[in-house]
Amino acid sequence: MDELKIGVYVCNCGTNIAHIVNAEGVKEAAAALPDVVIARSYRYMCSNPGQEMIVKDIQELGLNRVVVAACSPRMHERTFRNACKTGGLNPYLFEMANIREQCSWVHADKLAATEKAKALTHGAVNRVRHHEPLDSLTAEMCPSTLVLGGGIAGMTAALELAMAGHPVYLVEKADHLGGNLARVDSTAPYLDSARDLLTERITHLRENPDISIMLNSQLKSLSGFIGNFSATIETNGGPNPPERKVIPVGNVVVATGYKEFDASRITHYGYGKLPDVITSFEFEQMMRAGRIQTKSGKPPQYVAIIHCVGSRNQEFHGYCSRVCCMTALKYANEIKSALPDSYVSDVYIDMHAFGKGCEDFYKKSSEIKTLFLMYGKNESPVIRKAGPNDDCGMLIEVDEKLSGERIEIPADLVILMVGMEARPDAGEVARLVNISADKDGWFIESHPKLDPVATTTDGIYIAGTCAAPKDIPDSVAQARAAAGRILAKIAKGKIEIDGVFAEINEDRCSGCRMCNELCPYSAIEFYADKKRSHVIPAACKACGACVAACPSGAIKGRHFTDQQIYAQIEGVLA
Amino acid sequence: MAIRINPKLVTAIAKYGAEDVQKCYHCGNCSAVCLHADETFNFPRKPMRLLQMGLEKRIEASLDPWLCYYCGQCSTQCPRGAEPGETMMSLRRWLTARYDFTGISRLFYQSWKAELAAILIMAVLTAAGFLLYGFSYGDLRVYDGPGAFLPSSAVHIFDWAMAIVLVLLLGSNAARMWWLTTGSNKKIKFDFWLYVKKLYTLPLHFFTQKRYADCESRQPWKLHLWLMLSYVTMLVLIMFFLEPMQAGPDIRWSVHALGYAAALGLLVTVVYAIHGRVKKSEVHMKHSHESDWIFLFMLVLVTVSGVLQHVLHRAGTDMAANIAYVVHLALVVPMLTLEVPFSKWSHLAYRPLAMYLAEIHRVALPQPKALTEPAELMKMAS
Amino acid sequence: MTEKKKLQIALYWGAACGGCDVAVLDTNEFILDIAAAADIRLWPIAVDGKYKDVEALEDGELDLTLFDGAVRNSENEHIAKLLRRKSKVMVAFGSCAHMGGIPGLANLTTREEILTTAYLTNASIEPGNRTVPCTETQVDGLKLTIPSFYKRAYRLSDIVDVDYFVPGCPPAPDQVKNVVLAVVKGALPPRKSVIGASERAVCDDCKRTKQEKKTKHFLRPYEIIQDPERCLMEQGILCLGSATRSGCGVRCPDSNQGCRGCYGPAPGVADQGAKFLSALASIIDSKDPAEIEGILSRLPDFVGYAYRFGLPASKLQRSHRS
Amino acid sequence: MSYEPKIVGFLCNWCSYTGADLAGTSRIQYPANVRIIRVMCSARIDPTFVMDALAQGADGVLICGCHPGDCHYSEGNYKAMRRFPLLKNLLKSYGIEDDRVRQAWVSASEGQRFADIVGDMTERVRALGPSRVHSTLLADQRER
Repeated sequence: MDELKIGVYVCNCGTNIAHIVNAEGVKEAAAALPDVVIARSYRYMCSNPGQEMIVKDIQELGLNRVVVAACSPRMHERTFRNACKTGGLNPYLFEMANIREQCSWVHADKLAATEKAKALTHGAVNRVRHHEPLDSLTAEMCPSTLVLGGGIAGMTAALELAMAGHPVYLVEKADHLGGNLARVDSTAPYLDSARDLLTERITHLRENPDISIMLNSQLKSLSGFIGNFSATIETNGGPNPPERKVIPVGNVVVATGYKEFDASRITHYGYGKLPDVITSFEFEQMMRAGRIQTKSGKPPQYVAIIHCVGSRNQEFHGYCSRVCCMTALKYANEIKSALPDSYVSDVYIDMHAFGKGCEDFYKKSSEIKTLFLMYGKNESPVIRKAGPNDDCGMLIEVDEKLSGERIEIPADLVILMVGMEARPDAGEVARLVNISADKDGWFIESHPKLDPVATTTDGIYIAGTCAAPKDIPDSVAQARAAAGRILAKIAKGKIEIDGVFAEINEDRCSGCRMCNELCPYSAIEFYADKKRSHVIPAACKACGACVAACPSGAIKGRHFTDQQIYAQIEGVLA
Repeated sequence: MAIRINPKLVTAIAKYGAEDVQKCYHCGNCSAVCLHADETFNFPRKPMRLLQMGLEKRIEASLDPWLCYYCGQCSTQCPRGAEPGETMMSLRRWLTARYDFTGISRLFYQSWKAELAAILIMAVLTAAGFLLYGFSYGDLRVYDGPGAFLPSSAVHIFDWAMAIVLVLLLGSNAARMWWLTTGSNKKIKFDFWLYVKKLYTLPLHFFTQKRYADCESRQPWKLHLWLMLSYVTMLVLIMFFLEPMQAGPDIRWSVHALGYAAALGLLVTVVYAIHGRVKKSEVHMKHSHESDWIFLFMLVLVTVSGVLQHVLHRAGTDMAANIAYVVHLALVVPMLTLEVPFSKWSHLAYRPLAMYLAEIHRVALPQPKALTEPAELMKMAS
Repeated sequence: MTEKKKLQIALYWGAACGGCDVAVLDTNEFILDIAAAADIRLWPIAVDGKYKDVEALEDGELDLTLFDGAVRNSENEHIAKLLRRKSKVMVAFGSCAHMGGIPGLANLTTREEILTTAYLTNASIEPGNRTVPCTETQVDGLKLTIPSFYKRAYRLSDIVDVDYFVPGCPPAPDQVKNVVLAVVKGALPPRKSVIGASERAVCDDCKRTKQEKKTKHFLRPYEIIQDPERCLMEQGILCLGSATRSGCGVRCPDSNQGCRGCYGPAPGVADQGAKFLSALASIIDSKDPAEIEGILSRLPDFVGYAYRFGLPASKLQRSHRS
Repeated sequence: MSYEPKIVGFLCNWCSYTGADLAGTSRIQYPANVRIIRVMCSARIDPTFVMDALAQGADGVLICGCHPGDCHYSEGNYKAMRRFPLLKNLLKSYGIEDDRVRQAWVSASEGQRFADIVGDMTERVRALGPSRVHSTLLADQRER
């Protein structure tokens, strides 16, 4: 290839860099490096004049490599790549040295910081020599979408997509739609009927011709990549043997929901032993049946509601399940209106009343004389049978935080607000669709703040409580957001694939298949006939696991090649 | 050892006035704004909590409600409208009922009809008694001197008899108060000299109510003080100078001047109070329990009838004066016998006593340390 | 027929076992063709020739030198440089010359340790004999010198400019033919290239079927009855084949032994052992550090295994103990 | 002038490199001895890189990735985790001191942790003195 012409630009970032790092010194050191034809330092490289400087040099000095020593590439790599593009240079012929976040901002010793900045810049210059122009690829986008889970989130996402006229496959494990919402009587804080919400959704679903609802069905395998997945669905329709169906889909919405915490795991609540200790879902059943009563059929005089069962407790789940507080208040209200002479004790850790109308709901609940009792994290109450002389069935012993007293709460009926936990099959689902789950089993979003519905696998989106505990409005919002993201992609028609991915040199690959199992995105396929492995660019996320592992050096990690990294090592140590 | 809570108490206390207790979510603003609350006597928040949880024994043992003069700051500041001030008031009523071993007090607070009935009966009995006495020993047309219908000497003896009964009743209740709050408290060992040393606080708070003066607005304190002093003045005149008071018809300024001042004080302050409660013009007047109304109206009637019999006597219309006098006695006797030991008026004894005992608690009880340093708070939290 | 000048060749062994020379003989009848077609000017193991004869040659007079063995002492170096000067084509012949070979493993110890073991502590030393060779000695007033023993072993290419590499321990006989014929025909590949080996790893020529790989345990060959059809790695038997240049004819795996890596790294691989490590560890089927440690503990002397033939060619080349 | 160790740090883009950036944005100070090289995932870190860095004169090498279970590529860091003990075993045979090469998990939110790790490692490597690898290899060239 023609001779290298490298331009190096050292940013002062106002004084952010220059007050510690001697930018001029770094510039001069860089200028002295081989192949560097121009080195400049400037106040703000990311500013328009700064970028224009690069564009101008590319065009006038014919630079074919550009290095900017400035902030973190996570901050401005894209900015400068675009500048290169504008200058007519392939954006991948650019490299950044991070002399702000990892230099001027973390070191006080000016000399040492400057030396380090020089080294990092040297590394970048060395590296950029080996950069190659890369082009992004494009692939077709299949307009149909697979939605996993027929709960409120799944149904909403499916409707949103279908209403835009795109085919949707709604896969539900159970024999009916509705998920956990179908087990609920009414919703907090406005006490609307959950049934109404569901019937509205379900009727629309059934009416819509673009939606094929697959009940008693599960995803068995998912291959391919964004825009070009092929999903195998197994339907287990009662007597007749399970049938498998392979459907082509462009995107997948995972809305598999949650499972409630198993209250019997907390032995001192006596759930399963004391007949009148029930879970929130069992109470919902009572409400749906329309009668609040103890096992002996009597209406309870004292009702106690215990919050955070399995949540916010190091022994079980550290996180907050987010919906229990308002649900508990809902119960307090329902009980008071059904049994005005009853006494409701609400035993909580903290009252989480965020969200519309919830603080008011909390106030309202105290106005109806609900007795709020606070217990401490990790010292949860103990429930025992009451004595013959007590006017109640059970006694709950607990350290009450607001009074500092150790108290006994009378109760005839105890409702345990069981928290949410990841479904036992969450790990399996994550494996099937190639997304990751955190330590609690919740699926991980691509960015917790900026990209809460996408995952690190293109074309796979998450919605509802499979990502984290959520209330209905949030689940619905996330479902619609996921649908929106997919619609945008479908509208675009084609998908663009970043030029950075791994590629296998077939002349070097010996078909040892060491790499096949390593890819988290099953992007490596094996051609049995040729005895060669091959990377599907669109499916590859460029992590480089296979590149490092290929024993015969046949896999090349584009933009992170061995040569580039060796050169950088040499540079930073020079 | 865990103590059993009683969710029912909150409902029960409503009869004593507090209806919003359960709205409190313990932000602590009330205790923060209260100038009298401190680490030892942390009210209104703490008593409110005890009340919410129905820990009656704890409340019985607490002096907190009596240390509050109900300036109403807490209620104004409360973000939840839980009316801490009124709750303190209600707790005072509840405690009064608790201290009273006869149970009459509980009856009165829970049913104003009962209270009213008791007053009527008492009035009738008194009237009957004095009329019988008058007609058998004197002449309705004579007000004072020989043959007087109700000779002051006789009334004087009656007054003293009644006073002794009242003091005994109130005294025994006060004693119960001491026992519940202090005597029975294992942590406070009896220290005679301490009681002697702190004794001065009793009259101090009784006559000055200086703590009331510390409250945010001083106006209520002035009125309350005026009312109280007028009342006491009148009491002293009646108990010690009844003869000179009744002698006439010419006015003896040496005693009457004071009498008029006291009567005026009583009238003005009570009328002001009634007006305030009707208009709900101030925080501490927003909520009025039936017992408050009965108390005020009795006081008004007593004062007016008293003034009336005096004026009629000076005017020389002795017969009218005598009738007015009987009416006056028929009002004042039930008021004193029922209100002082069993109702609102008892606080004239309980409050100063509470202040006195509080002083003893401060010395005798281990003082909780004030948590002001954030660092310490953090330590507590972790 | 006109007198065509015969091919001038030399063979030399540095720090070597002689196996490479035997490999030359293993070309059977072809050796006769060589003898007929070429003057063997130096071949210490087989032909009588003196260094001074070589020194007497013109520079570049030799057409081909096959140098086997690592460079371990001053004599090796001297002759290497001499032959380099005298020959047109210098070939690093066999694993030792190519990568340091078995003698290269000595780089994990020090010169002192080696001499102590060989001349003092070795069981076969006759009692009381404390003779240790040293570069210079006085005997009856005469100064005797022997070549000096270096701190470590070197590849031939560390010492002189090498034209071609013929890997293998030893190189397969037909590779010898290929080289000689190539020189005769003048049909040589670009300089510095590896002759007689494939661009791919051994697996490419290995007959065994290969699946996706995940392993929970490593076995020594005697620990299982192995399936001759299936990839050895999948059976838990270490095999360097995937990290080794092919060309040997899959001799070891075909005889149910894991490949030992004598042909060196595949092209484009900087460090054979490290690369194999990377691959091997990646396919371990565990996420538990303790379990991983356990699985790896079944690999005694990993360095000796991964760098059996290439320690001096590795990134770190030798022990760096103080 | 006292000896200043040179440490090469290989950081995964998503957790550790971001964590190091966070240390920057939060102005958490740490020694200037570490030279950071960004890779997309700790699984990309070829053991050869570590050996190369040592051969090129690094006194220490630091490998950082996401905490186990939190990998952006779901399981990349486990691959790094599996390679590391074997790499250490190899380096031991090469006579490289234990403290010179270290693997640590640093999440995107652990700027302070990253700073602490660098601080601690710098001290350990300083205590070991300069690495002999580079100098020995140069000396070997002189021997010939």
